[in-house]
Amino acid sequence: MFNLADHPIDSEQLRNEFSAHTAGALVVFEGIVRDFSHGKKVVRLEYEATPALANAEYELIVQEVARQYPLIWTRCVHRIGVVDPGGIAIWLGVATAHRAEAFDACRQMIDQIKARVPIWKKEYYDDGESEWINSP
Amino acid sequence: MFNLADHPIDSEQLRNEFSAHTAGALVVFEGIVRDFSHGKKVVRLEYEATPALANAEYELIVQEVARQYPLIWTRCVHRIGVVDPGGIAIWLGVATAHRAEAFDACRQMIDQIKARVPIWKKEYYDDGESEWINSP
Amino acid sequence: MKRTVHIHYVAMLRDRTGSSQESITTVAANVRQLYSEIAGKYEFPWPHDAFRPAINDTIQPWTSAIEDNDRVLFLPPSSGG
Amino acid sequence: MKRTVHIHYVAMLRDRTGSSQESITTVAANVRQLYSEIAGKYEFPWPHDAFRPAINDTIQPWTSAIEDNDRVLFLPPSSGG
Repeated sequence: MFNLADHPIDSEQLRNEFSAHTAGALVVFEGIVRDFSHGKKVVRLEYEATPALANAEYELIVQEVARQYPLIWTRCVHRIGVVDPGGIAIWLGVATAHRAEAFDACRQMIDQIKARVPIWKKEYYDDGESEWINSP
Repeated sequence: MFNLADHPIDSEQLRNEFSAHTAGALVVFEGIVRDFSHGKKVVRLEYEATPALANAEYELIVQEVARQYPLIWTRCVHRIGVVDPGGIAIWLGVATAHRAEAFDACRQMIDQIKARVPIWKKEYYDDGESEWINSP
Repeated sequence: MKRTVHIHYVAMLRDRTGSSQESITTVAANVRQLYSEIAGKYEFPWPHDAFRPAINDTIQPWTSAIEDNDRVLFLPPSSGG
Repeated sequence: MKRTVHIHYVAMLRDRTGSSQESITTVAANVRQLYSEIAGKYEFPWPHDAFRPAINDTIQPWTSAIEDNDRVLFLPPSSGG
């Protein structure tokens, strides 16, 4: 399950959505806003996304990854709106029976999410400038 | 930091020990007791460890991994005593600036911890039998 | 044949056009032609293939025909996470 | 020369010996010889190199000398996680 959140991500609550006695391994990735990027001090980020398209692309990714690894549970939340340095931009949890596949599947999912799910980040710097990241 | 816990592991509390604005990636691994192992239904596990030796070995592992990856934060707790299926046996968190190194470092650490840190697991099955895992 | 389409602008496209949505009447037959029309109107500095087109919340090829009342987006390269 | 050492038994060693700790007086000069003595006493089915020896909370080579009052463990293969 995937959703976009316009409020701070609650790692604890997301972790507690998980419970499966058949899973032996849970790998959680959290992407956190750094205070330094492209050689400048970041004062805040702003994330924008298209919910229906983001959801659809996430589901495609889950289906692709599930063909390679026996996923037991996955959960992802991505922030939209303003996020300050130190804030969680994305929370992704993947549970499988064994640990190697949990690491592999989680990593493949985050790589694909970053590359494909339609979400855009604008960085605001302390010199007053701002920039859309990965702008063509 | 490493410790052995004789009470249930609190993922939330451990996650909240982390806060570092220079880290962009946090990878958490949780090893969870499965209800099925070696073809039998597991009713409980029992973990035993030697605290001073376990601590020392964990610190060696951190030092080794830190030579390969720029670790910003690591934290590990391993259960001792009785753990039921679904319970967390180990919690390991690794934070770095970027995600690739967080995945790699976390994975290397859990592999080394499992191989080297002096902790022993006895599985109890529903047929009344029990077995030390990896017994020579 | 003229069609009315609803174009939603996101990220740098919204910054460039100054609006998040507009409805236009166009003779463009496919989404590639529609992009050219919009790119000319706002003097976009970006080639069409910097984006992925989406029609009615589904990512589509650039050759996809557009129908009356379609909702169209041009998706910039993702930068989530 | 005789030394008194304190041996702590863990896991299957504790199950086998029926105790978690014993102090013995031994003529064993190193930890390898001490293992042989204990293995004979309790009829261990395991070769010494199935274990890692630890002396006073430090993992040591099998050739390490033992001193009076040392605390010795034989660490079985780890199975944590």
